[in-house]
Amino acid sequence: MTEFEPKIIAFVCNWCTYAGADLTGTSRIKYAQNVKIIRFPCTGRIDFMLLLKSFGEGADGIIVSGCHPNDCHYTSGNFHARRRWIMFRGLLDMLGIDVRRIQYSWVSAAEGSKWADIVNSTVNTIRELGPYTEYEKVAGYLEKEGKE
Amino acid sequence: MSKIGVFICHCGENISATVDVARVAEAAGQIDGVAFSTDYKYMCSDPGQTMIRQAIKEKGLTGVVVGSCSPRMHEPTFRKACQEAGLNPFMCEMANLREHCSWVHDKSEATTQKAIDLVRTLVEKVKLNKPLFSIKVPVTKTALVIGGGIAGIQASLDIASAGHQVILVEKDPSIGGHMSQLSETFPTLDCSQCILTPRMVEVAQHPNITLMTYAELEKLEGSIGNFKATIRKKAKSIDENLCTGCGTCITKCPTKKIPSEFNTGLGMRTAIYVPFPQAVPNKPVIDKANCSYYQKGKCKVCEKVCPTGAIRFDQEDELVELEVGAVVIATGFDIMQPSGFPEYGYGKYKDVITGLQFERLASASGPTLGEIRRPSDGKIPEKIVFVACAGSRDPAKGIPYCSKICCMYTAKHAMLYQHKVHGGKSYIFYMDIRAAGKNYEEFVRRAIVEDAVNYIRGRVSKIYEENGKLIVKGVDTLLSAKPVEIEADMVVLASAAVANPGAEELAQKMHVSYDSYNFFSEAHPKLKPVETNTAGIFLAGACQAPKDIPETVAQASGAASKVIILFSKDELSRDPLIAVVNRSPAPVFSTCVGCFMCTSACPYQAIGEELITNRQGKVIKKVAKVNPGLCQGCGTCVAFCRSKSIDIQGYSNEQMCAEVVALLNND
Amino acid sequence: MNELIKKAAALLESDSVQVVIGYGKGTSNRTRAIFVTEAADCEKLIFDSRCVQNLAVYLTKLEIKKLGKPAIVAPIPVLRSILQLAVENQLTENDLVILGITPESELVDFDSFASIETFLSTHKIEIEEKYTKTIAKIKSIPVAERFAYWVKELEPCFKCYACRAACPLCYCTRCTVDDNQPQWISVASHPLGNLEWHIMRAMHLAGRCTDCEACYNACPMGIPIHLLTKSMLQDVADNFGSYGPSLDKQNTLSSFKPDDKESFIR
Amino acid sequence: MKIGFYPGCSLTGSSREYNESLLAIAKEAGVELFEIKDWNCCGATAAHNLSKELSLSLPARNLALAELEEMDELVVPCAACFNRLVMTQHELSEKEDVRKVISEKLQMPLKNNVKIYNVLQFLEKHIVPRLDQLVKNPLTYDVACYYGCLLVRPQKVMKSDRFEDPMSMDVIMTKLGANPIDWPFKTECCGAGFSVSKTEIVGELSGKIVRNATDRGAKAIVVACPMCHSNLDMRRPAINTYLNMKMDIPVIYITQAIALAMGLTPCQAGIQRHFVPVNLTVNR
Repeated sequence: MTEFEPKIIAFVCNWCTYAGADLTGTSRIKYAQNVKIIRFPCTGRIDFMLLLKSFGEGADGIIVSGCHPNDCHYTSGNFHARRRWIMFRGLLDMLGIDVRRIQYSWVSAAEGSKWADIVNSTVNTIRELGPYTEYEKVAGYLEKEGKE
Repeated sequence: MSKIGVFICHCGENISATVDVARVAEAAGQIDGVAFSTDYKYMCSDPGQTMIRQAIKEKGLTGVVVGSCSPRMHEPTFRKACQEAGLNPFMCEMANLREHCSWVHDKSEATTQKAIDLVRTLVEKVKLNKPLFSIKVPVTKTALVIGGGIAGIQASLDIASAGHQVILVEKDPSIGGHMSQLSETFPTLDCSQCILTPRMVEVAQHPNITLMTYAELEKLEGSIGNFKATIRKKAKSIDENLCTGCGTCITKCPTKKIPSEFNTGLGMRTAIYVPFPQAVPNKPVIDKANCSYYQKGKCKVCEKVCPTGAIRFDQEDELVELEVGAVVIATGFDIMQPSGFPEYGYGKYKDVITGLQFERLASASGPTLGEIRRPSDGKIPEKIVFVACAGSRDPAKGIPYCSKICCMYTAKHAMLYQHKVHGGKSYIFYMDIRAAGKNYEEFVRRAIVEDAVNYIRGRVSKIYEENGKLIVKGVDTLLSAKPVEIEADMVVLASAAVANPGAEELAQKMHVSYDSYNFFSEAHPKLKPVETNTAGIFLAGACQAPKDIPETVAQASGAASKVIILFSKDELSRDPLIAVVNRSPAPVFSTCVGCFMCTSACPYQAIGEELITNRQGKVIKKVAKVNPGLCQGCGTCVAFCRSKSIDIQGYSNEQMCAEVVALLNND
Repeated sequence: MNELIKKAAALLESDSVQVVIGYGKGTSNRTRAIFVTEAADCEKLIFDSRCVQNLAVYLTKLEIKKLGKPAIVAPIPVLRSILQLAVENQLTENDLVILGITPESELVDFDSFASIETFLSTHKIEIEEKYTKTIAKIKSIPVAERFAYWVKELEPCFKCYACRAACPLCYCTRCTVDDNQPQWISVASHPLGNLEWHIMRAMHLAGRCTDCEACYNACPMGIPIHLLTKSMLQDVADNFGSYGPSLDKQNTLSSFKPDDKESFIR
Repeated sequence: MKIGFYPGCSLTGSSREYNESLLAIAKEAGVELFEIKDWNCCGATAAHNLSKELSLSLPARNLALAELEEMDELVVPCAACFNRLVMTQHELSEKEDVRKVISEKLQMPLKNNVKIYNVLQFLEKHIVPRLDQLVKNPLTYDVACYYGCLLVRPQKVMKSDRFEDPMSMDVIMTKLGANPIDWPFKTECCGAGFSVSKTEIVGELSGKIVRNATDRGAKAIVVACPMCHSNLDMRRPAINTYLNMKMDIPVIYITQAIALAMGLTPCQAGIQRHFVPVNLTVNR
């Protein structure tokens, strides 16, 4: 059996983490291929429904990353996002959705190596947790595969 | 039905070395709605762009995805190419196959597969893109320059001379900055003040420049072309219109023992003071923290002696709101206090001083009138040791970067010492001599050959006092390779250049990025060295990284020209990536229910109310409305809206959802 | 409650309001909401311990709005909802008469929303111990089993949206669940659709819910969805201090403090 | 909380007084120390020149033993042992693959999570908070706190912000009533491993330390490393030869200083074992 390759989706802010991930590239720091980035104008824009959607679509893990507190390009989007994440995380935890599968982080445009660290450690965490079969069952993915 | 064109770039070999670009192009061609797909060596080159333009015309493309470098690099390039071919520029998206894929992964199937996933994701997004049109905003042709050192002075003069209004804000009582503290300048040894003060006077007299000294930026709102700056004018406690700058108050002020900031603590000043004789404006301020009247409630000598009655003890800080179109940050640098290096004994031994303090000692206007005398007893040092890299290039305890100016000023210091103290002996402990610059290497050579400065390649491990001498223990790592001990009379530490203590806070106020050392970040390390990531805000001088004077002046003129270019137009185009509240057919009109949570969440006060009325003019509904002039497109409101009634163009709910679905469904 | 009837009748007679929203006799031993438009019908108004429906939900309903200016019989849970609706710009003081009822069943007048807030400051939301215990117990189950527990609990949901209809704070013109551009939530009542719906419902009530339990009372399948909102109320209190509606406090989720604390962001 | 104790070879040989005084003050303060059973050589100073793996395995076995005995903390008084143990811990925590290899070699589980303290860190945490009650005979003289090299280095592991001018021992001595002098030789080299092979080098390097401490009025040099102690105390004849004069200043361990301040007998503190006689009642 081949090693489990988690599917991880990253929701990142254009001004900090996206640029930080660009710097990871410019610095040629290697990281795992499992994480793929979707670019947002700001963490404030990242709707919790999209995180939910990701699990529904088969993500094993999620990274949400933006500007450090006080560094938001739009003043306060990250502060709003932080509050939303605190509440969302609490609710998911109550519902038994494994909160370890969502990694939140602050990665600035200067933190290329931190981005690589976040990606690699998240990939490791999700690898250890294994595929999110509980959610897939609920989402009907295994069922779908069975039919085919 | 969409007709999307996909263009995969090799970026020379930058992408193609680890990603099978042909496969990516082939896979993209299989996606529903993709009408054309190809790969090419350099998509951003002229032939590459032509390829895109031709495909748009020939295949009638409705959208374009370029799989190449980061959109932060070339999005404008490709959007422009699309526009030239008649496609709305916002129908073009980029998949980041270089920074986010080929450069961070080894060559493998998984890397190629990731590239395909990224392209597919953007294809699905672009299918939902809508043509957008730039928003026109007027430009306020006034520039705000923050910092009145040589960088701010040069930028102000350039912008003002082009015919635009400039507001120059300086936190200290006088403009001049660090350059006014310097003695002579390398590599010509011309007197710093002699070349600087005429510029300072020019600033004061320029009809287009409004000078605000003893003032700081409190708040900056708005965006390129239309910023609103709030300046705090700190209370100077004098009426500037009445004060003639006669200086009587300064002579009579009884509080005389305040270490002078300008003289780096080597001289004293009074509580009412001008920092230095050539100050601009040459009018005093009262340092409230040290004034007897403010602290103890009595004195008022200055008020009594002032011939024009200009003293105002009841003056308060004043907040001034300004409309400006562009900002130049020129806040300069600070020097690292070497107290983190207890082995050098700075702070413990009076005769261990910093390079900036040496500048004051060597300056003709300094506390010793240019004679090199040691602070402890005023004796002329017979042996002097300079320690280069005192904090720089020291990841363990100092800063990892090179402060750039120290090699040159240390050579200059040693040279000045040799010129002033005949028969004196000078030693410089150094790691490397970095003298890259016009006539710089020659200058260092002169110090070594003509002025007999002893360069010792090695580090200093300890400085301690014994029998009235400073014992400098170090090592000579060159041929002799042995420990060295020098009994010196004075030691000068070339302490590192660091960002100003307030730099981080200022950056946060202005929403510009800064690096891990708190220097402000330029938009691109090579091609946009004076721009910041925030449009309309530019950088000049050492606030971006340590710099010497010529470089600072060049960058300041560069920043000024960017401002002048901006001001050459009467209106600006802004990306239309802003929020909009939806509209639906009557009787709903909009799904917005008017809870206005978006209004409280908006950082820009861009969301107001709109009353929907019927034909009789009766209000049927109150809904949110986005002011397109104020909205910056962060999308915070979008994530808040429970009924999804507000959406952001270019990052719409549908687009982001499509991206999520596409990214995760690759089998 | 003769006093209530008298007062309601007077309001209608003087045409100060056109409708009184109150409690009336329902089937068997239950009460239901009634909408009295004639002074003579005010006799039908009752108030006793059986009156648990949250009448505030009708204040935003288009059908009721059409009847004219309302007066509303408002025990504590209704008052809380009214205050939250006021915070969210859904009510204005002049367009509403509040017939407040204290826990001691005494009539109380409110001339402004601020006076409701003052009154409620001595009647704060408290989560009963049996609930805090249940929530703590659920949270102590290993995560995978907890998930299984909820999937099972949510299984009977057939998306009748009674919870939404009963909640005074679910007043959106169009619910996101009905939005299909994009299709945020699977419409079918299968496990994923149910889970997503209840997560979204709870999140949309985060920091707004006034703990009236109308959703739970309305659920025909008795799904303990109120545990979700109660758990979030606790989270609000733990992370951001107090909960409960307030006119000068911003909503929990549309405001922030720069020093909000969390321990999970790297 | 179980605090382990790794004595290492010196404390069972040339610096028995260090061992005795440490155990005496721990007992006095009511802190129980558990010596690791079956401990082995830390690998200093030669192992890392011979084999990288050996230089990691030797300390790692001691760490694994401490884990088996469920120790939360481990006190390592000898500076050389301490250095080997923390360096090993650091390297194994940085390199997961190396940790696995070493763990397999040892055939012992190795979580690598024991908190390792040198004597100063141990004193700071467990003894200093109790000193107020325990100091019965405050020391009243000037002392020179001498740290040497290994207690504060390497910086990347020790994370000390004052590794050129450490202060922790000075703080403890102040608490004992003594007056630590300000002097520049705190971290200068004592000659270390040349103690046996090149005694004259030790004479010169340690000689400068001893002379500077004496010149600045110290009545004793306080150390926390067996090697430093040997060089400054046992090699006093070589020092005297280099300086061409007889130096009397005694060299005591910080633990001995604490023992004396606590009112323990000189014998309990092991004072009688030194080459340079200790007569510290001079200022009283």
